Amino acid sequence: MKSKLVSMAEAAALVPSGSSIAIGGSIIRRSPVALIRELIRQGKKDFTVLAYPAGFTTDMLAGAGALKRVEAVYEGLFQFGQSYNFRRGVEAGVIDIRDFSEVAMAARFRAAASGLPFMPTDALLGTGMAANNPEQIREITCPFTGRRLHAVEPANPDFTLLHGYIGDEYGNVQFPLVRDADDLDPVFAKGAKRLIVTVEKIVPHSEILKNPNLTYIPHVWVEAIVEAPFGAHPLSCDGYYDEDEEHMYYYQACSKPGNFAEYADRYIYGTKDHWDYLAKALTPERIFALSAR
Amino acid sequence: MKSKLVSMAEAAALVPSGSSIAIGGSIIRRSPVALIRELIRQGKKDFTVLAYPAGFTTDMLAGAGALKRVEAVYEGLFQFGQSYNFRRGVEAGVIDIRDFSEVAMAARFRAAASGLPFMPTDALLGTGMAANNPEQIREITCPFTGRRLHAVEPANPDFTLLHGYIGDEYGNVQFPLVRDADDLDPVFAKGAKRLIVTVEKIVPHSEILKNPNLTYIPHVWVEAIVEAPFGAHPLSCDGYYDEDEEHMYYYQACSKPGNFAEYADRYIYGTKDHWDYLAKALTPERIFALSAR
Amino acid sequence: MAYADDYTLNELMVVAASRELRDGDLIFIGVGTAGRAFTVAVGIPIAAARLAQETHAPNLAIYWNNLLSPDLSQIPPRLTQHHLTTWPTSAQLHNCSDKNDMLSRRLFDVSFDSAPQVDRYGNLNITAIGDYRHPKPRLIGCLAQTDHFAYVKRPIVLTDLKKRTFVEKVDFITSVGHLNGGKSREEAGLYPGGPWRVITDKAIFGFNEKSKEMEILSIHPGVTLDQVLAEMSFRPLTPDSIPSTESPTTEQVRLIREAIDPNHILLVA
Amino acid sequence: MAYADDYTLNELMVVAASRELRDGDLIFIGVGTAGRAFTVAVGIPIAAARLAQETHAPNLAIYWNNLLSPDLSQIPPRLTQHHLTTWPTSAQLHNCSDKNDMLSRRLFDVSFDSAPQVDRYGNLNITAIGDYRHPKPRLIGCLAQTDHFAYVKRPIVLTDLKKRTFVEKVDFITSVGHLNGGKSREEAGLYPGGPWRVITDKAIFGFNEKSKEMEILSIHPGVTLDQVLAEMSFRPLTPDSIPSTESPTTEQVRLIREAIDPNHILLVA
Repeated sequence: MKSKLVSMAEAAALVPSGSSIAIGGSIIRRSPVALIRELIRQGKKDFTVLAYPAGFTTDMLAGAGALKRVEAVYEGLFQFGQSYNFRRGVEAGVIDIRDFSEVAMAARFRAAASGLPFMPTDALLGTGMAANNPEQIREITCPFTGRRLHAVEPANPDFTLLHGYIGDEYGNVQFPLVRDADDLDPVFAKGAKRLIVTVEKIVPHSEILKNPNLTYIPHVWVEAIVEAPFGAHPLSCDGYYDEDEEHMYYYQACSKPGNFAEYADRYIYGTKDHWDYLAKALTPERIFALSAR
Repeated sequence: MKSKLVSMAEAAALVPSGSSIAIGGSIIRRSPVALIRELIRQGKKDFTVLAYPAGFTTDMLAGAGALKRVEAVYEGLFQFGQSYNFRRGVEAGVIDIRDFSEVAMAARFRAAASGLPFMPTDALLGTGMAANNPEQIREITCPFTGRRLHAVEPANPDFTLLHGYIGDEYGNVQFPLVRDADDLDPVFAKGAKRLIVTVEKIVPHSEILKNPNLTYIPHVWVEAIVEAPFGAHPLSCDGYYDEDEEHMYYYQACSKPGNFAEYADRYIYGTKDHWDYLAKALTPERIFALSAR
Repeated sequence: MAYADDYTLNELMVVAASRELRDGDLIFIGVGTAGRAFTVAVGIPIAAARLAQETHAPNLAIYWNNLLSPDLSQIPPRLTQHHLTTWPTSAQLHNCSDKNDMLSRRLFDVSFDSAPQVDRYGNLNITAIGDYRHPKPRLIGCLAQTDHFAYVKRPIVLTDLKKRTFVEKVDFITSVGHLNGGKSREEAGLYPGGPWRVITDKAIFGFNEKSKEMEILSIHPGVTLDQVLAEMSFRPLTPDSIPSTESPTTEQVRLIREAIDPNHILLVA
Repeated sequence: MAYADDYTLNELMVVAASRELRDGDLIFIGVGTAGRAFTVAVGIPIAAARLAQETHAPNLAIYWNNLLSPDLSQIPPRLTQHHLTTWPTSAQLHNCSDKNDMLSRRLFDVSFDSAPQVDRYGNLNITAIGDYRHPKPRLIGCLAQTDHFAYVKRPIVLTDLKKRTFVEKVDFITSVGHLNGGKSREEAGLYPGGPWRVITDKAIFGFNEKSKEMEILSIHPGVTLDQVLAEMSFRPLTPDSIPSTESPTTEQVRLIREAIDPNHILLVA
């Protein structure tokens, strides 16, 4: 097996401006935040984001003016409120949006994961989403029952960016047994064209061999893997650490009135890499306070 | 939560002759063998079996003259050879057969699990399976790409019969962490209309609460649960016990020349219930020899 | 059975919601943000489900935040990630396909939904106000609320009555209710069903069996019909005689205060 | 690099198969029953994959029996259930959807297949001999062999040469090879590709680029063309000059005997 371990900067360099990217995790959990920060640091832009529920990472890209389009089931920051940077972009007509329900968006990712050119669904009948998106949602008829259905287009992003728990240098990534939802990360991974994974910890391959049933991303799907402790911060990583409420309130205090630049200068452009970010965003005391115990 | 714990006889009594039944597990692993034995003991017949790879249980039903039709990807007994009772039935035109590839059969069960009236697939283009089964396999065209595809009908059996590891009286069934493939058991369960599960061991609900990530069959999907230690014998139950080679060789020695009745008299009709079967088929020494250690 | 004299509006809403739940129901509870939105989307539904379990529906189960049948006698002290991850539950549906499939297979009996726009026929909008391509404001998207109305047997809308919420016609159909009334829902290809009840802070509504228009079922004690109509941009069907919403009993109030939400985790605003 | 004088037919087949494997390949190995069928379906392919890993293809990985990238330096002493369950591996693909999706997404580079009927265009039959509705005999079904030929980039047929196996036209198409030759495969809607090599105990075959008929690529040392043709019910394309299959090297034989299959788990018959 070949080592796929690279630095955060090398991983981000793989993703050109203008790419469509699927971002894993969910709203404020287990998204590859450090990798998104590095994309912004490198000045990448014009992204189309595909997500299940989008959240913090999508809003950061919007704040940085790097977001062209979103296809997802939700955009917001859950208990921290609205996704203000994103909202402003949509309201100004700068960000294109394609809305899907959870069943329908999951069907799109399943189609991609199975290599199918469409997936049937009856979730969107009669909705505004279908009415506004004839490009990706088309009416079909069931050949067995005659029922009216929609075909939805597969979600086939150029890159898939995930944050995970532990992995080896070859790209085998494992779950902890005690965890919250996997969201669609396993489906995203399975359907990925080019998959980049950041993980909390790189472990020896021998550790992976001990619990092969916990491997949800086998090495053969992976192009690059990056070690990034607290790589989802300020979001949570279930089983590892909680969301950083103080940091999120500061983010919203900047974003709500349109001062994302203040946040970005401090935590993105003002930090040279992930380690520098952690040094500026966390103290040892804070790390212990957030850690799951 | 309501207790769904019943005896093997009560569980089998739920399933009328003529039913279509999905049988879980795979060839010689983790099938609900004790439950199938009880169906035969109760004189039930005219079953349509849906399986992923069919195996021992399907062959027993064929031997007992209780099998009308099979829809599956394989029929045989792996290293123990052919599925002789089944074969004779098909060759005589007594058993109807619908062949599907693994990708196509899995698509049928996925359609059922998602409540969809069909699933698209390109696995069967040009095959004899498609040519011989216009009822369940129909040509369609992708509305996005114009590609030729097939629609396959969902697999919607009347009953779904699974064997599992541990469960509580409410029907929550869990995996062990170290295990082989789940086959399609989780998909079968999710798509079941009426689901009966036999398990190696009934545990207190408090045990289930400790590892909710290992619950692959939540109680809300289950109609009845039965405790059946060595319930897959003479097949293996991964993580619990190995296949019983001696027993399988005896089964084949009877079945190959058409003497299934000898086997059945000894181990099915000649045993009054699962405990009686275990007493006749296993000794303590044999139980320890087969147990996974 | 004695009715309580002393109860809060939230307690009344919990009891009203609880009365709509039946033994054996499987209930989908969505996610809420914070403050009142959390209480309406999460707090009241969870309390109602627990109250139903403690009274008339012992075999009722909920799905919330990827937890299927969490032990509602062990509601955690806070709802941060780690408390959710470790909440004792029958199943952690970590594979989101399971939840989606359970929805589209129609395994859920009841869902609770709230929305910034609800119209006469119970269609919901949580996606965009105004022009979809240039909205003001853009809202949160769809989540599973579309799927609830497509598949769940008895969706319940739980939201406060406000003139800008209860509109004649939603700007965007996120969730298909009774569409344009009559048989229009089925004609659009959807399963029969659609929204079942609308529980608000002032009144409870159903939908007319034939026309599918929203109609008042009861008005909360102390609230007048005029106060209800003042908070609606359309006039719902109004029967000649409108009953008063049944008050909570002393036992129901006691259960909510002492057993279900003693630490004020659920009914926060 | 010295060629070995002393090698078995199975070792020759292992080496021949190994030479078809490339670095980085992901290889699907099927299941076999027992005896010769096991050796052909499982033993030779696994040994070939391991040999390739040890020589020219260190980054090759296999999928076998739900194991993705099992550690081939730790082949268990027996292949009963418990040994398979506990074989050290990068991933236990317990969710069979993962394997099926990897197939239909075309992630596999090579598959190994064997069949009781193979025809001129490389179509396979493992389903039924004779009339499909009244077969004699009924065979085992389809397994994933249909999917291999539909999706895998370079399927390899590995089976012994026998007159009743190599037939002009299969009785039933379980796996679509080059169908009726020429462009007929693509015209039926399948991906380009189809069977790549046929490795037998007497010769190795490919398929003519244009007509897609089976053609002899090499004949094993000590075997004559007549002996090959005597075991086939159709006449394959036969170049004027047919090379001899390259013999195993002493190092390859040593690796097979000492490192790969010292306990005769793989090459059993």
